[in-house]
Amino acid sequence: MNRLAASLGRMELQSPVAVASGTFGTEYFDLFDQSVLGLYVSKTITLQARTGNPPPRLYETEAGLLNAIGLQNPGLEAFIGEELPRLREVLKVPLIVSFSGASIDEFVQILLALEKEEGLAGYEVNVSCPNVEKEGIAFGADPDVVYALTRRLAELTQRELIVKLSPNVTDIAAIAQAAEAGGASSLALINTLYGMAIDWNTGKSRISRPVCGYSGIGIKPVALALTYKTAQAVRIPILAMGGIHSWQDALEFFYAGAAAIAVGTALYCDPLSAARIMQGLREHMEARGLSLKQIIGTVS
Amino acid sequence: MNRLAASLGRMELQSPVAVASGTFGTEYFDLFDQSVLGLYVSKTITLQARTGNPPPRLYETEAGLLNAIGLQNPGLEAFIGEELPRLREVLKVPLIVSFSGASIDEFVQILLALEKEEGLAGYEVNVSCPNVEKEGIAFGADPDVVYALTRRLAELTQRELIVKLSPNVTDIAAIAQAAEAGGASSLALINTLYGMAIDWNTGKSRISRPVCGYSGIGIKPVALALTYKTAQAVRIPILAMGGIHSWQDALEFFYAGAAAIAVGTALYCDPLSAARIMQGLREHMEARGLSLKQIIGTVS
Amino acid sequence: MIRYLTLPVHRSESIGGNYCLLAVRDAGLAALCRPGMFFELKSGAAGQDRRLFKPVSIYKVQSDEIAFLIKVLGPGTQALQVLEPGAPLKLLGPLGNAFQLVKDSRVLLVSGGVGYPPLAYLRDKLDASNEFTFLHGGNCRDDVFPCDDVWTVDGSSGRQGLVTEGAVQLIRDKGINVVYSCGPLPMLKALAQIVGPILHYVSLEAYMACGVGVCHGCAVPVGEGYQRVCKEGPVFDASLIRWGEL
Amino acid sequence: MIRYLTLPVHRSESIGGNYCLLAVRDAGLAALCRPGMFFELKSGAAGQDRRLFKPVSIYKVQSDEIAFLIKVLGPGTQALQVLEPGAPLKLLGPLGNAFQLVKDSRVLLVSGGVGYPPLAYLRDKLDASNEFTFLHGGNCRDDVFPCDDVWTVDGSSGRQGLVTEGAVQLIRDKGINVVYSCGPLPMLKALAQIVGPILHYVSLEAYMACGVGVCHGCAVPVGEGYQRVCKEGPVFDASLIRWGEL
Ligand SMILES: Cc1cc2nc3c(=O)[nH]c(=O)nc-3n(C[C@H](O)[C@H](O)[C@H](O)COP(=O)(O)OP(=O)(O)OC[C@H]3O[C@@H](n4cnc5c(N)ncnc54)[C@H](O)[C@@H]3O)c2cc1C
Ligand SMILES: Cc1cc2nc3c(=O)[nH]c(=O)nc-3n(C[C@H](O)[C@H](O)[C@H](O)COP(=O)(O)OP(=O)(O)OC[C@H]3O[C@@H](n4cnc5c(N)ncnc54)[C@H](O)[C@@H]3O)c2cc1C
Ligand SMILES: Cc1cc2nc3c(=O)[nH]c(=O)nc-3n(C[C@H](O)[C@H](O)[C@H](O)COP(=O)(O)O)c2cc1C
Ligand SMILES: Cc1cc2nc3c(=O)[nH]c(=O)nc-3n(C[C@H](O)[C@H](O)[C@H](O)COP(=O)(O)O)c2cc1C
Ligand code: FES
Ligand code: FES
Repeated sequence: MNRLAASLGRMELQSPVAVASGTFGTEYFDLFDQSVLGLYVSKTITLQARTGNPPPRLYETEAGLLNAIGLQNPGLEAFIGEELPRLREVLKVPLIVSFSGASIDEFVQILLALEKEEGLAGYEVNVSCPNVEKEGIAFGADPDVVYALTRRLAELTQRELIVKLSPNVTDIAAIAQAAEAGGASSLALINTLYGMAIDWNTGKSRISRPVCGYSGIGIKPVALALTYKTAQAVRIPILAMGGIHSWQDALEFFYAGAAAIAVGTALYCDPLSAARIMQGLREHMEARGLSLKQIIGTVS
Repeated sequence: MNRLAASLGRMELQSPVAVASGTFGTEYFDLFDQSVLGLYVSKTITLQARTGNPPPRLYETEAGLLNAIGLQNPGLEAFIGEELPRLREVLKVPLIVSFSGASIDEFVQILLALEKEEGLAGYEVNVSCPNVEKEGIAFGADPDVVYALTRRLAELTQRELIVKLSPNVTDIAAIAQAAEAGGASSLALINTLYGMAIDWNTGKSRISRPVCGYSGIGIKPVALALTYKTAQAVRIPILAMGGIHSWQDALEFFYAGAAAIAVGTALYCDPLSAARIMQGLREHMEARGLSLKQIIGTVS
Repeated sequence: MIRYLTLPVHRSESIGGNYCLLAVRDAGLAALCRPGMFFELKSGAAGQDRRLFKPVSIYKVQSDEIAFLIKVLGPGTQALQVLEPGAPLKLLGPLGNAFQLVKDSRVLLVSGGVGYPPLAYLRDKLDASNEFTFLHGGNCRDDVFPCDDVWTVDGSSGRQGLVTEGAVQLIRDKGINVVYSCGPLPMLKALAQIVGPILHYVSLEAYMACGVGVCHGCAVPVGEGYQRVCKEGPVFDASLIRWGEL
Repeated sequence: MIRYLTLPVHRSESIGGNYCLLAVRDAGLAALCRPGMFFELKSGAAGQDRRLFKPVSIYKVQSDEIAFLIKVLGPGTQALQVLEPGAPLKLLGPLGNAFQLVKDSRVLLVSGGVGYPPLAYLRDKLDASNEFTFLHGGNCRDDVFPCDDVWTVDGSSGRQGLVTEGAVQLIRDKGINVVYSCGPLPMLKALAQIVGPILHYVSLEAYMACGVGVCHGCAVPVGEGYQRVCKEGPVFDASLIRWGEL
């Protein structure tokens, strides 16, 4: 009996632990067995290649990580030509491809191209990156746009359609409902919060883009609050993330209403964190004689 | 020469260090001399007394503090009758009274009553408390409402009029601009972020209100980003706060554009933090031969 | 008068499974202590400077020595446990009200688990004109400390059962007219029922931030509205507590 | 093949003002090391588990011992500095490419400050068919380590001035045909100007998160677009670096 079986929209997962888009690569499978993951989410791709933001792109604060990668990626064509075949080859767990666009048409073009490809279980629609001008967050802040976008994409695929939401909005529940109404089969949240750090000695921004993305332990309470708010507002399942380092952290998110969780920044503090979390959850549920699904959303 | 002299709207301050509304009391003057403060901000008051939220109201996370006090306060009348005379008696630094209301009329009533009182330098209009249903954040998320409210209040007073903003919005700059257009003479930010924590062992929310307010080190990068964004968007000065524990933290906020800073949660980790920050800033500016005003907003 | 000091740990001992004893010496501070009061404590080690203080009752005051008995639960108490003699301990206090000290009474003291320290201190300071019995209960022998009558849930020390059973007997048999109590909430609730109309002072716990009455975080339902454990408490008249809301 | 291990610190020494040396022993790991490669290191102490690893070059490999020479700057390196022999050190690596090893060449090695360790390791492994000179510069005598010619800004050790002045002379006088360098950015930029068209391998630093090439955080402007210091680097052909953007 797999006490950790999870369902995310149209997918049945062997493990409720996934990886956060942009933070992971198959390089880590040298260190642990990929079967601990229920899902592999690719780095976000865009229609054209993006070189990303100038350095410095990273800074560790007292309680998390700032980044301004800027969606560096080789573009759709190179992804399909080079990266996807390699991932298909290596992966034994379902692949979700994350993508973003500067217009609804761009999103549609990418989805249509990926629909022709085998070996992927679905999509994560990134409308929430704080580190680029046109793609990403501009899309994710307006419920009407999210509805229109999701609706277009949902008509074009039978695969899992995850919409990834930004925490930097007044009412995440309204945006989640727009995605649900548009036909998203699940939601992912949260992308990074706005963050900034300055070298007090020189007055220089620590990152080339002053306002950038903030992840890691400092954002966990926020991610948990927004997971809870969203779970109260929609029926589709949530892939939750934001500062999850331990299996205890993961449990908090399940209680708040997450169907599955993803690990990002924690990997940079312990490359085995995803495996460790999976193992801890398994032992805990075993000891309690419960299945994970029994506790989802039962916070009191 | 006072290298740390600061201006906040209509006020000239001897020190750029203030205290965050709701986190401070004159009890602390047993431990340090009040002259380290440029400004004393009272706990938020409302028209009627509020008993506040049921316990538990507090929880310390890995990187900050969750609270759901719920604006417990004795109400306007008791404040004017008992608290204000005491504060007038004790305080040698300017007093700012923070208040909130459930309607524009309530805000107006409170301001009019306080206008009749001597011994206060101005007001902090709290439209950003996440821990109450009607007052607070419902007001602070809509630029039109913030404009209308500020406009009404600005017509009624010549005193300093600070509007305190919430970080839980899509576009803090737009709300800041609305307050500026309405006649606010300065801004305070940030109030607490949405946060939550769950006891993984029992599934119980750590706080009686599941979604509550998050302060402390974990919110510093967010507060800094929003200070920077706001400073880029308005001309009126900013009283910045959010996770400031050290004078180095404070310097980051000055570089980002803050005219003065406030200390909240840090007091609970070190009751002398405000004094320590003031002292550190003084020595640092002395060593560099600069005045604080020369570095405000000069982040590069 | 609240004081804020960093003092070297004078004594530091591990006790039983999960408790530790910390003591500091300061004559001025010791003179301010009363039974029922507490301190906000924090390790002075690096890495703790952005963490909260933790409220801990005064356990013993002997000449200039103030001792604390601490149950290690989470990060804050773990950081206290590892302090060796000489290491810096930060203290903010003494805080809170104190137990009302009665005279010529038949007194019952009831503590559970980590509620023991304030009652142990109170016992030492009770007027000799009183007659008193001190009951203490815990889950197992690890939670047991010196008193008149010990109860453990698992029977590993003293009598098996809940300490409240002992209280029922004593109240019935001894004509108790003052009760002092401190311990876990379920025990205090049960005890308040049992004690009924008898004068009953209870020391409550609450999660704290400031410890000095400014944040309103440690509110408990007392009388109308809420009162602060750190300021109006930690000792309350049990009859004023709205137990149903706790 | 990247490995992730927790090993006890074998040696731990304070060096000069602000450096420390840490060494671990593991024959398998040592066999994978090449000059120019680095490890992501982290203290295994409690309280560090939610902090990033820090990239540190391999300084010396002698039989099964791998040594690191670390300048203490901020929280990550402070946590490494306090590790005593026997304490746990977490290592992820070896990471990055390695220096191209030349033969029969007139080689110049130039390091500045904390750029010394990878060049010291490279020197030990340079083929005997090469003729080489190792220049090292620092701010003051605290930054000085064994080499052929030392420069300090304050003149407190070796020759006074910038190490790049020494490089100018040697390139002019000795017909150098390969340069290896590592150090602070201003030094590297100046050196790249001076070296001009001569073959020049430079080891760059960048703030890192993953260290294994997945996060794209350590990008530097090389060729068109950006390359990752942790994967395509840390050693780059200096002629491909867009120095103006650094
Ligand atoms: C007035 C007062 C006097 C106290 N006297 C003593 C004493 O003499 N000796 C002693 O060992 N402890 C005492 N306590 C309790 C002590 O403050 C807590 O155990 C401590 O704050 C736990 O902090 P932590 O960081 O170690 O654990 P946390 O991580 O904060 O908590 C660990 C677990 O304990 C629970 N917990 C945390 N704080 C409290 C609390 N205040 N009350 C009840 N449960 C809590 C949490 O919910 C969690 O499940 C007192 C508390 C108060 C309010
Ligand atoms: C491939 C590589 C090899 C390295 N090899 C060594 C080595 O052998 N010995 C050694 O002592 N150091 C080496 N470093 C540098 C070392 O990684 C940093 O000094 C360290 O990460 C600082 O971390 P911290 O937490 O102590 O300080 P932080 O708080 O991160 O930084 C303190 C100060 O140093 C600056 N800083 C931080 N990280 C870097 C960095 N990566 N490059 C430049 N400046 C930085 C910050 O801007 C800040 O001003 C190497 C770096 C790289 C990328
Ligand atoms: C270095 C880095 C790169 C990221 N890249 C992406 C990305 O390409 N697409 C995306 O949707 N989110 C990206 N994110 C956000 C993460 O997927 C995740 O939403 C966020 O980091 C919060 O989770 P965490 O705290 O566990 O890291 C990135 C985060 C980091 C730290
Ligand atoms: C216990 C507590 C009570 C607070 N009460 C109020 C309040 O009454 N009014 C208000 O405007 N902000 C209130 N705040 C928010 C603070 O003023 C401040 O905006 C926030 O805590 C961020 O600053 P910090 O991280 O330095 O604490 C409260 C915060 C805390 C922690
Ligand atoms: S802990 Fe702040 S009022 Fe009691
Ligand atoms: S540090 Fe992540 S790619 Fe280099």
